[in-house]
Amino acid sequence: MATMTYREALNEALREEMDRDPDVFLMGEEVAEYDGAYKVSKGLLDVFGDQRVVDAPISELGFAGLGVGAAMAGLRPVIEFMTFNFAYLALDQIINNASKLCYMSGGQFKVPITFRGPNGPALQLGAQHSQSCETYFLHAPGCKVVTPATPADAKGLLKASIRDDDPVAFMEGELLYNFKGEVPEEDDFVIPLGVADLKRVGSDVSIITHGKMVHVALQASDKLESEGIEAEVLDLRSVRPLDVDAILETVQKTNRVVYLEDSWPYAGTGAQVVSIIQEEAFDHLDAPVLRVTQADVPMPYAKNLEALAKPSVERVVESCKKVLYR
Amino acid sequence: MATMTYREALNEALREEMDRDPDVFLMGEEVAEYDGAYKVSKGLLDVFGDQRVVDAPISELGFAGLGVGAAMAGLRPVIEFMTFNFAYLALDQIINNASKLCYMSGGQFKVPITFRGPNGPALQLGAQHSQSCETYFLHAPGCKVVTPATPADAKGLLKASIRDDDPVAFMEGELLYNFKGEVPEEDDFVIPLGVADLKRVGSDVSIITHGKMVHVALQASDKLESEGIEAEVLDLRSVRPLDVDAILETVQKTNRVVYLEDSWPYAGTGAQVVSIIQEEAFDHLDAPVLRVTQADVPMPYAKNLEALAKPSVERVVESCKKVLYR
Amino acid sequence: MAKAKTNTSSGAKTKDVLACHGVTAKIALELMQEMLLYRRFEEKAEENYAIGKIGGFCHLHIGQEAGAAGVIKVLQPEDYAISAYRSHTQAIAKGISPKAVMAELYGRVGGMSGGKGGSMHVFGRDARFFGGHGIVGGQVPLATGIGWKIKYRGENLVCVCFMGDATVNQGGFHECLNMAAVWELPVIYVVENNEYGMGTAFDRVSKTEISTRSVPFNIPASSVNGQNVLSTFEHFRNLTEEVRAGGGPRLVELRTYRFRGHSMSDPVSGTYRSTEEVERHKEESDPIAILRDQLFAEGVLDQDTLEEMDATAKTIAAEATDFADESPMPEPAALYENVWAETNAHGRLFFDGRRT
Amino acid sequence: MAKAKTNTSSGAKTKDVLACHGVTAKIALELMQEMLLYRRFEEKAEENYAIGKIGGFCHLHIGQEAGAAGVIKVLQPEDYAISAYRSHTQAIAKGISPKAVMAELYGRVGGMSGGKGGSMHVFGRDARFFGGHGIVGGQVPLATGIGWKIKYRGENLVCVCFMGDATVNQGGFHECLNMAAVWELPVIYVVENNEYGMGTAFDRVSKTEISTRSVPFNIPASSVNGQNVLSTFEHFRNLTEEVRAGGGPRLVELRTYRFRGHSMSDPVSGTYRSTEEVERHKEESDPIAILRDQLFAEGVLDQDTLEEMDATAKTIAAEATDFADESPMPEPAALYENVWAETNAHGRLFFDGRRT
Ligand SMILES: Cc1ncc(C[n+]2csc(CCOP(=O)(O)OP(=O)(O)O)c2C)c(N)n1
Ligand SMILES: Cc1ncc(C[n+]2csc(CCOP(=O)(O)OP(=O)(O)O)c2C)c(N)n1
Ligand SMILES: [Mg+2]
Ligand SMILES: [Mg+2]
Repeated sequence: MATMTYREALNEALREEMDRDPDVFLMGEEVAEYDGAYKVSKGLLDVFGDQRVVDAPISELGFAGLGVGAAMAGLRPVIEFMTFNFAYLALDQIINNASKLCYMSGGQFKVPITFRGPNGPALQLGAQHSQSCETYFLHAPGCKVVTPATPADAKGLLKASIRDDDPVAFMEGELLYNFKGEVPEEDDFVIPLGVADLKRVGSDVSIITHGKMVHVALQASDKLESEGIEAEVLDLRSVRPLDVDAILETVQKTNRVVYLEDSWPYAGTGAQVVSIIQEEAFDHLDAPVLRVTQADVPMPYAKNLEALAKPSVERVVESCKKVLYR
Repeated sequence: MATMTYREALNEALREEMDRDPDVFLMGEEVAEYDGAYKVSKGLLDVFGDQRVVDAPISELGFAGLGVGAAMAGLRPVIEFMTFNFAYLALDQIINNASKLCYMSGGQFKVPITFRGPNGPALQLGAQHSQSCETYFLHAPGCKVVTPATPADAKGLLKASIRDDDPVAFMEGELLYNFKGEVPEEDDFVIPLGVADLKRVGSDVSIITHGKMVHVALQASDKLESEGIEAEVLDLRSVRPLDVDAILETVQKTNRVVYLEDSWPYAGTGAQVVSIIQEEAFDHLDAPVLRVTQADVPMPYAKNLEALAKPSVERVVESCKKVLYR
Repeated sequence: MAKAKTNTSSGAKTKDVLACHGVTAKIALELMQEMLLYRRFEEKAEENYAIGKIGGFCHLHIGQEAGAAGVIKVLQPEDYAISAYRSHTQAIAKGISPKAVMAELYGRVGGMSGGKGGSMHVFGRDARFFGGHGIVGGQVPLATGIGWKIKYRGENLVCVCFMGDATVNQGGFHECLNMAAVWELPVIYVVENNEYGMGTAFDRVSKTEISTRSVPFNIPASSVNGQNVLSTFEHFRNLTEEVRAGGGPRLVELRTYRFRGHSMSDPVSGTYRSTEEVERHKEESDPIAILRDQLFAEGVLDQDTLEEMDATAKTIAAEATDFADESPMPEPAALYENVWAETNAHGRLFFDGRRT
Repeated sequence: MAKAKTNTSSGAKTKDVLACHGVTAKIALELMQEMLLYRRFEEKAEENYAIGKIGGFCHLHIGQEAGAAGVIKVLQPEDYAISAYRSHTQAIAKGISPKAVMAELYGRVGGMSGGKGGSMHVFGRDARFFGGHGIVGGQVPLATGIGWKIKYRGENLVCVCFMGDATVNQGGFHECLNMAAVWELPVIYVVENNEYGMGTAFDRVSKTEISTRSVPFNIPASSVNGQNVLSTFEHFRNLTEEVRAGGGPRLVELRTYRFRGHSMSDPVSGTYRSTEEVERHKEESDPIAILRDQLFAEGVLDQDTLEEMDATAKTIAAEATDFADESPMPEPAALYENVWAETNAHGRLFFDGRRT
């Protein structure tokens, strides 16, 4: 095991996949000369040159679509959105092209493209720069959505995403880049998409979550532990495809569930997971599944309001107690 | 009561609101000289002139955003998307601007804009022209989403949407334009947003739905009736704001629910409604809420596959029986 | 098409037209055969639509055939072409069998996209025809990406991207022209200017000529008579070689006219253009009639041969129809196929009761 | 700023500069006072950011002040201005009090947007400053819509839309220029070309000059030295009146330079530009120093007066800081306010436990 930051883990994954496959290239705003707005692509330009690490103009629709065309023609593009907040501009290319081309061509075209970048609320970035964009990518079938929470997951899942033959939206936690963790030193460490990870074992209540919120869930379980409650933390890791088996397993074990996410509640990932749970494990539920989400408002800038808007350890603890009727 | 088509009802609503308020104008592709791709704006150019009924270039992002700016400055634009399928191109303006401007300006700006046009699967239009787009508009807070099923609702809700001071996505059923129904002849017939309508009273099972699917629900209830099952059909009419009281009422009455929609299942409106029901009426449910949705695939063109992909009366009947354990 | 001008005043002008365009008689006759096929194929599609065998939106290229024939004729098989929804003829021109196109229009398994795409989404990966796209302008970034791949791999190829005149008002078009210019991509952006985007005349939504649209990117632009297939062919032959040689992207306006309604549900004339206007164009600028007159004048084609060629075209169109008629509907199981490449064995991919 | 050139060789050139630009001494001195205020205000913001009183992204306009002062000075109070995220100075120029801007940067109730917007989202409806937008290019359609409203109502007004050089590569920019041209909207699209979009030099993502971008729309374009506030003022005074008189839209390039990093987290120089380059610009093209030298040469300003003016600027900036320091945080209840205009009494508007 090596200790490294989430950022370094992503950088290693990119480096290894670009080494491994000459068809992989990275394109996005500031990814080359500037080393990436969040320095994820640091040093890659020097190693791979400006044909494979490419600074794009601020033309999200254009360069996302360029990636889709390149993928249809046989390359394996990694397209960085400086943040996913800017990807709304490219949504037509992502939904109507990347996600549907395989289907509407009767399977003739694979679209092995990875859209990646930071996602989710950060610190005081306000309404337009601080949102969790999963729903926009996972509502329509065709695109996979991956949300790593740790350096190891970041590395293993990014490598899997790049190798995947479908479009993948790889959503990095904007506040996780400096987060440190152990990463296996295996020669080729790849984590398959669609496999959830039990980040903490517990028997009283299940906190199901994904992305950055895994850490909030873990903090909440520490707090709960001190009150004698054992929470299980299931990290979905990819929210599409979804590891329904793992979800049902933890539900059947604890019979009480809180879904935690930093997206908006209305028709978010949590709503979908709740629907599945109540449909497939109705008789196993001892309480309704509660959701802890970002407040149903655009993200405010003011520090105190922002704190209120984001899911907090306290809210998770409270909801866990609620489903335990304590 | 007058009998008219859904198309005529919409046309009347536009006409009346434009008559009433000189700040209302209609802009979109082919809305003026061509009378609208679906002829909804027939004759309006002649009455109101080309400053108020405006043919736009094929620039969805641009003219949607133009509408938002005009709304900020005090007008009351109605922006037609030839179909909502094309609105993905404009999503940045809809989410990041229209839906957030009131909030991020601390309430200084109202954005009284109506985005309208046909939505949802039609007949053999294939993957890019046949999708239900509600989720993209309702996930982020700030935009209202209205989905009328009948000519009366079309008229009353469109008038309310145009008068509303918030952005509204007014989604017309692409296959409903020729559908005829009674429309009250009151002087000023307006239906408030956020009020569901019980389209059929029943006691055994609740079919909750919205938009075009209301008619499938009604057909299914006729079938069920012939088998001795009394289904209640609750038409949400607007899916944001949502009439949660009406939802809870019908759940508490029948204790069994099927949600029907022609969107994709994953993080759709139905998922959200299911989440609310299980959270707020957990103890009233005698069975899990089932969802009948469009198949979780891009819409295929082939007639037989398309029929399989769309929600059918049979699937609704089946699901109703399932929640009744029959 | 318009009657042959037996005693045509333009005879003098059309004389030596082949030499003048540098086109051999063989190529010219092939172009004629191809355009006849497109015409007859589209007429068949029209017929099949009328009797309900084809559904949904169906956009015909009738009147614009010279664009498909003249442009694609200059390409190598490995070159790429991509287009919007008015693309049946271009798909055939790029090498897809008329049968597979017609079957796709029917939504049958024998269609190029297995019946899943339909009229707007004909794809042929091996023929390097990359669709068939329904969102106005949606194919332009894809074409740019194909150009990127060609350059990335150092291939000696070009990509031709067809679009309509109204498409140049989409922002993505500009973003892509800029990128293609900055990275010197081998893409030829071809605007088929048929004067209307649906019911909107181009000059109602734009103040200038299409060829000015590439000025901000320093991309050479040109305009060619898209009803004269020989001019089109000649123009693109030269242009394509420039691009292939590394000359960077090009913008070309093909001046053309649509003889049918925008789609099958749109009347040919009435609301936005007069019957006279359409008739005049049919009379004066039918690409098949123009080529016929040219070849008659050159003496490389006579009425009998033309009729034979036309009969061949009709036969192919009829055979395509027969093929489509006989091709089965897709199996129900196809509904859940091809959503994903399905190399991923984990997780649940569908959420309406089906597991993979 | 660079030292005053006491014995400046450009003295001759700058002599009569006021007359030459048609600017009165009074206006020139006002412009100086305004630019000094912007400079001191931004320096204060920088300081307050450094000690954690301001959070998130914060983009300073230092070095580019002449654009805010010279452009907005020519506007009527009822005219509109709208911008991107680098807009504190423009907001102040359009009439918003420095206090309300600073408090917004702090996220306090006294801020123009009640603390909900932050540095990137300063709005002043009554001052007709329509933001403060964070999505590159997002303000351009809004500006076009404001222009639409002016024309719709037959008002005698204009809308100025500021954006950076990198913004011209967004497709929406082109869509809007086209619409503004077709409908002859009174919008002045002002591109502040500070040579970089974040770390990307403009010529790495574009092959031509910014002024060519409006050629496809037949919109007159011009370019002006955005470091010389007198030139800027003169240029816009004339231009604005043309537009106000119904001349239709305009595109203007303001040639300028940013003296700070892209945002507070970006170093001033290093990765994408050299320290020498920045220093040279500071030395040669500081808009305040340029105006100072001009006014010294004209004899309408001396060092003492300048220092007094600067003291005034510093006082206002300090008072803005005091105001912000004292302004309270928003009440928790504000979290759920302003999501909607809330004229709608029906239905549930929120879905996280709160009913309206
Ligand atoms: C983004 C988008 N907006 C609108 C439409 C509806 N639509 C289909 S074709 C068309 C006109 C396009 O005209 P043009 O580009 O000139 O091509 P032509 O049909 O003349 O070949 C329109 C508005 C669409 N398919 N996609
Ligand atoms: C759509 C979008 N893409 C990317 C960004 C990130 N970003 C913010 S500012 C900026 C550079 C813009 O440069 P320019 O337009 O020249 O303005 P300047 O900052 O120089 O004033 C970028 C890439 C964004 N905010 N929005
Ligand atoms: Mg056209
Ligand atoms: Mg710049």
